[in-house]
Amino acid sequence: MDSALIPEGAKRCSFPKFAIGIVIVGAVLLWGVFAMGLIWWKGLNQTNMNDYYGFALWIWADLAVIAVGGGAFFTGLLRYIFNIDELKNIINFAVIIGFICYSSALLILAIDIGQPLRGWFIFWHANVHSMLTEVAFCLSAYFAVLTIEFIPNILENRQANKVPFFRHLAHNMHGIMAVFAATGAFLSFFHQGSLGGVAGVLFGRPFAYREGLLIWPWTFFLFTWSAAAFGPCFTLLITKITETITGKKLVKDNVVNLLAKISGWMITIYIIAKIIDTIYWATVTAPSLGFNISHFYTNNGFYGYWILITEILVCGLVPGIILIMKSTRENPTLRLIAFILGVIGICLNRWVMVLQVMAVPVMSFDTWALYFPSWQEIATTILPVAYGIILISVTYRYLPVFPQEAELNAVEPAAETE
Amino acid sequence: MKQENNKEHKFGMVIDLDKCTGCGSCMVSCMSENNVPFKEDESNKKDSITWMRVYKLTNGKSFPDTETAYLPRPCMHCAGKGGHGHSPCVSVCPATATEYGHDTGIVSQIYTRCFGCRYCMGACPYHARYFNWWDPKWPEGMENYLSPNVSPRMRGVVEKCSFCYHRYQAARDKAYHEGRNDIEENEFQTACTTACPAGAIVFGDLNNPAHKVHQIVKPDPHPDKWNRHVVGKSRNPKVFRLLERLGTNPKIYYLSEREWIRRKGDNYLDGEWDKIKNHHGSSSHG
Amino acid sequence: MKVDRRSFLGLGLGAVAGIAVSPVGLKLTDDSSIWTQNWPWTPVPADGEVIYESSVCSLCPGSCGISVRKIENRPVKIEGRENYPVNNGGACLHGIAGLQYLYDPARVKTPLKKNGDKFEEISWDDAIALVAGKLADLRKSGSPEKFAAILDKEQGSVSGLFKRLFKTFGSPNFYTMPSFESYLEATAAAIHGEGKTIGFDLENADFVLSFGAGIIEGWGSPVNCFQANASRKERRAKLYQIEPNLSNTAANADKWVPIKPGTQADLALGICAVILKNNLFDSNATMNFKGGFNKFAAMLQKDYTPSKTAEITGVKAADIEKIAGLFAKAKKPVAVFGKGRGDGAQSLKELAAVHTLNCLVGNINKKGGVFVKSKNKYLEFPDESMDSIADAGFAKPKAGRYMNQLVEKINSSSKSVVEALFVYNANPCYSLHDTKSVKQALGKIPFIVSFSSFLDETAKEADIILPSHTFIERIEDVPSGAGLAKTVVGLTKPVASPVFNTKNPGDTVILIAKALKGSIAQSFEWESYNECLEGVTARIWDSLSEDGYAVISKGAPIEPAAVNLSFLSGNPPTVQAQGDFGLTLIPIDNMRLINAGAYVSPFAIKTVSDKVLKGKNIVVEINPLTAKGLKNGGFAIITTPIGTARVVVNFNEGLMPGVIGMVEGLGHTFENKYVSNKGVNVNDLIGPVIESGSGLDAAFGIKAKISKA
Amino acid sequence: MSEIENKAENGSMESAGECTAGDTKDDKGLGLGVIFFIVAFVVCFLSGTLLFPKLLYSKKEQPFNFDHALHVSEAGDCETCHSLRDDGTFAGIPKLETCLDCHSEDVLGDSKDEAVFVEKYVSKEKEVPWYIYSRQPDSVFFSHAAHIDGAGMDCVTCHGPIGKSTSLKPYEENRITGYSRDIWGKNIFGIKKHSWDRMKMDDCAECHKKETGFKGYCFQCHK
Repeated sequence: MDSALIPEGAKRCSFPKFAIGIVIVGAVLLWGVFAMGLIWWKGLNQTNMNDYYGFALWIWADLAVIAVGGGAFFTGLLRYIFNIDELKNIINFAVIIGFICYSSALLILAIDIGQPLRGWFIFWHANVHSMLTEVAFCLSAYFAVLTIEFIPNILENRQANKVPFFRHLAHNMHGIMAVFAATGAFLSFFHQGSLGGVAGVLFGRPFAYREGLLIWPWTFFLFTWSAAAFGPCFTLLITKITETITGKKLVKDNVVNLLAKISGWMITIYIIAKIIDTIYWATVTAPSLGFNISHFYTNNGFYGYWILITEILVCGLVPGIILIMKSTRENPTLRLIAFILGVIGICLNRWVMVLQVMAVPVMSFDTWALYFPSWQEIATTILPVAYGIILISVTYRYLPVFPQEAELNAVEPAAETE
Repeated sequence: MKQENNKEHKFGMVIDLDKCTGCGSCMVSCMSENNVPFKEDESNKKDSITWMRVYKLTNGKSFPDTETAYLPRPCMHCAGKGGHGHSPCVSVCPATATEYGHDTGIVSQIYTRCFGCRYCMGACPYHARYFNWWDPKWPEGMENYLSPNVSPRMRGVVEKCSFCYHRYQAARDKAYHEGRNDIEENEFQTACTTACPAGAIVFGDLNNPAHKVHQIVKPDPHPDKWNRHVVGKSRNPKVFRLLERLGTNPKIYYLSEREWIRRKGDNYLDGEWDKIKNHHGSSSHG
Repeated sequence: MKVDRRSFLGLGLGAVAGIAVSPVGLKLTDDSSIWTQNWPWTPVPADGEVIYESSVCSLCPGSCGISVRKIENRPVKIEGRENYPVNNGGACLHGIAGLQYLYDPARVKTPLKKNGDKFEEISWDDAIALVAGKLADLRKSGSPEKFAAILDKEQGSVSGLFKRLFKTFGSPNFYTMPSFESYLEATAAAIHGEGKTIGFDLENADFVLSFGAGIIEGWGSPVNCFQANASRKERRAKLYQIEPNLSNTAANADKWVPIKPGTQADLALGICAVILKNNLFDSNATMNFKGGFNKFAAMLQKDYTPSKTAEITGVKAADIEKIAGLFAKAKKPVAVFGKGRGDGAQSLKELAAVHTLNCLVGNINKKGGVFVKSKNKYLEFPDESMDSIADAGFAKPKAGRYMNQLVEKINSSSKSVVEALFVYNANPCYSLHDTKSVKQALGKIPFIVSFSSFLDETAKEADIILPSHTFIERIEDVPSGAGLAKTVVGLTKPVASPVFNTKNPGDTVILIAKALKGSIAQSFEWESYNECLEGVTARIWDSLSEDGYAVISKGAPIEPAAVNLSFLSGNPPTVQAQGDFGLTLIPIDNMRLINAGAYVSPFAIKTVSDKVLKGKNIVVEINPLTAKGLKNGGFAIITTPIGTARVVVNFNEGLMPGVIGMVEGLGHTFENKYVSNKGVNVNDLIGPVIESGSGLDAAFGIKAKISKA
Repeated sequence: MSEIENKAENGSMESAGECTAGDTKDDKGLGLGVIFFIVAFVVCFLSGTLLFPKLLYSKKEQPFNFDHALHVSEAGDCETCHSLRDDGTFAGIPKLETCLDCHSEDVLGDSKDEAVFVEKYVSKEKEVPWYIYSRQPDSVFFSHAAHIDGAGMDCVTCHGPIGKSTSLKPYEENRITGYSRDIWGKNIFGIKKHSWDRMKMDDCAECHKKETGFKGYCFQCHK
């Protein structure tokens, strides 16, 4: 039915099967869209946020998708600037995932603000001291870069590619992709960092506050580094999931292992820095403000030391080590576990840096504030997931996303291919 | 054409917690003065807009040694680290919807500029900032009591105590009209100050030694020697600020004879309080 | 030339580029954001000239001077009036929120007549004619005494008009709700003789011994008390607070003396005993005591030794002796009574026992002590004209001495006791103990007329509602009282024109009287209430109309006050709580709530802590030691001999073990989503206990049990 | 993918030119495309510039005409009618009471506008519901006292030579925002020639910057 659009030499499931899948996920998407409409129409009273939780699930989702979307800029950096050529086999997919993550982040932001029609004030009336301003500028600019990086891949669609103009455009864009990759890496450095800065500059919130370098708190660098470190984990995890669902090998193990190895080293270095940061914060910064570390992890029904241990050791150190060591890295199961742990770890870190910050009482007579999102918040947070699944399905089906696909799946003569 | 009416003020407040009765007059006076809306259920204090909120403190001891006190909490109008105007909230607002007025020391909030990102709320450790989760609605006819001096807020923006800035505007209008260069102490008083039946709130210019608030607080012009971020610390040993150690430099001071209350003002590690309680007032000369 | 894809592309691109270069995008982006800044459904208050008008608040007996800020003719803010002799610029939250009453859409907007279960609107003329017709019939039937009235107070010209109506009609059945002023008068009557009242000179006292008086809980004239209390710090005056719970007053006091509920009278007598035993009393003062001083002293030495008192009250004997010493040796000591706000149930034994302390240390009519004053008589009504029916009816005995006895009489009698009832400024169906029996009694009255501005619990029981102006809309004289040392009469002024079709209650009474014709109408020959007010306050009218108030007395009265201890010397029994459950439920007064007269405003209820009201649930306080099996913040069921209620429990170390504290002023049941149907009315759970000798309802609480819900 | 990369080897710079040049059949199409482009551009640009304002603003006539020039010549200045109150607040458009200082039920002049005024408002004691060209939104606090008394400014600087006008122009209200058109300015691009052509916040800030060296704090002019 849609065979004319499917990349040459690639085997795809039948269109009805594809359509059914899309409809199911589309229903979830519509549920999210409905919740989104409700929120825009009735306002943020549809959420369970309150004056203690001005930042909640959505900001976490934002930070998390941007962190895991960090695979795009980092892979791009490695591919185009450091010229690690093997990575061309996964760069397309990394860009798509990045595109999904960043467009989702922008969408969530548009839902999250109380006055969406005034959202542009952040650009027009920008306060240069605010980390959020930095985030907004870099995020938007980088999203534009991602779009540009995504375009050539779209133009490689079999039908689009028949148009000479598109063919040449795609070609030329490939030629200058290094420039965009460099721009993307530069922008990402700042917005990933400034997202870390969002929490780190809060000197009224000793749980979040960090000292730092010039105007940038240490969380600035930790966030950038962690996005670069864990982003590839997410890219590889999604690749693995795609492979499982399609039942095909799409990227060669040497590529996966290479990226995993880089990721492993990045994670390990990050986690060492994170441990140093945590120790310094717990023993110097927080006590200087009158807080024992126990203040942040006791006397409440949820946030205990377990979260610190889970984030740093179980979901940080462990995947780092697995991915560094050749034997464990090359074991597909352990490698997958490391990816999963890594993604959980980075999401947990973002959770802690948003929600736990809000939960901890600062005034001595204040109390812990716990929060559970409303269904509208959950639906709008799942919305990007559904959107991501649909976009990946469509791009995978119609675009030559994985250059090694044909090679890895030597096609038996089939009716579909001429 | 240029007018020299901009002598730098630093408006602030000292609240005597020994006099405060927790009666709530300040809260209602504030709500009534500033067109603060109300809704059917206001018992969830985490979404109840109270620019002035009165906290109940307890010394944590058991019967019959337990003691309680009340602590009114308006916006602290923080001057930020070193008193340079980078309040926790002001420095994070992405759209310059809140600003530190160096002429008054008042932290403004411009509702029409705010687009509701709520970053400032996360930045404020005092929970002095409130979000309009709902459209403000008054029962039919009740909008008749709204004051034209304070603009009612729309859904989706943050609001907070403004130190009744409109009263300053009105006082200045009058001064201009009468050809005066500046306003008198009693011409600009906040709604909570004038309402307090116990006279527990004293408001005025911390920069003006003739003002009562200055005389009670005796702010130290030098940075604190233990923490260079802290400026304007009180030289009165019975006076403290909330979370002074964070370097937010609030302009709300509290006064109490009771040590346990003063200790509640900040966080201390074990043993710290006993070391500093007697040197609580700034050690600087003066 | 053929129109192809590229032509359309050109068309599209051209259109996009054209629009992009035109101002449309920029302007619409800007305008759409400006639209959000000026949403048509967000009100824009009209601007105009600012005018201040002074008046007096009459929401509570405090009688504070207020200054109302108006924009043109529209009141926008109520503040305390500077230099007003009662409150000097201060104001309480209820007064400040006064405009919420004025504009409340839940007000009674026009006269109403009950038809079945529903109210119908009727005209003022019809309503007055209907009321007058019913009353005329009752009078014709020969039992004018079956016409009763319940008001909030006796003082003031509006009450005067009601009283005058009842007298000329021929009914002695004029009742007022229990109020602090009524207790002051009862106390003065018991010790000093009839016709007197009491004021406490708190702002000059240097040692205040308070037997549960909520000095900063709304007791007396609240703002005046706040100021007197705050000035303690500069004056170095001391406050000792004796009560079972750590109220705000206790927390603010120099010392909190926890005491078993309902034993304040015993402690006061115990302290008297120590003072007498140790010869700490003022012998000049006691010389003229009547009613058996020696008998009284002997009784005390027998029944109220420190150890016996300690056993009864739970206060240590050593503390009793120490307090007695501090009190007696202070330069200007004063002992104050009236638990909570002083307007709830009180025992005369307790009031008299505490006041005896004042008499013993000789602070009567001295600066910083207690002022025993003549009842405020600034009003001069012309003589009534009484016909024979009036004379005969008015001479008949009252159905009961106090409200609670009237209720009991109606409920217990098989014959009709009251045929017609007027209710003004009172809400007995909410604020009397055992509201169920009050409603039952009202249910037996065939014709009830309410003068309420709001459809409160009692107004809902009425057959006719003749709605009154709120205090913002009407003129009225407002005498101070409620234990204030000085006596001030203030003038409430119509600051705003009436929002709804309501009347000044004074005018309504005059209209009814005129419609009743004959000698009654002859007694009401004023054109309007305004004219009446000016006439009856002629002596002080100039001052009232010019300054807005008249100071009748200030400073200590010169005339000496006789002291008679006969009420106490026989040691009347102390009132016990009803029932035999293990715990005692006591009402707690909270400044942010209102328990009598008006109901709380939306602003005021917004200030109420979530440790008092959570959602629709009332939160009760209990010491964790007593709260076995309960969860802090969890639900529980309270059972008393007269009712049960589902509550949320809050562990509070500030409550004596064995005691449950429940706030007064919640649990209204009328239509107003902002303030009603929240929590439980504590009066649904506590029944009246009549004190022998005084006839007062003296239930300080009730025995109760509490279990997990 | 590989196909493209192969081509890249052959030099990519020419390929685009080659493509269009070789495709002669499309030349005319392109020409037509250009014409379509230009036409669409012009139509859209013009309607965005000329038609759009007509749709955006609604026109409202004042209750009756008012001759400022005449009144200024009678009263002498602006302040007689547009005065500051004793508390320094600005009274704005005068109330009927102020008009009645001079006017009465007897018509003074011979204009039919005054007849309307007397008949519809004076005799009925009704305020005239003027539309106010310079009305700022509720969020604005503008201190006339600071500008007139404090800085000694004249009315013309912000309000223009309205005192010389003999008739009132129609009031144009922005259908979206409810603002008067005079706030954004008559020019739809927001271009102004005189200081009184526009009354947006930026115009306030511009003058403040020029006169005081600082654009001002938010709270100076917001409430």
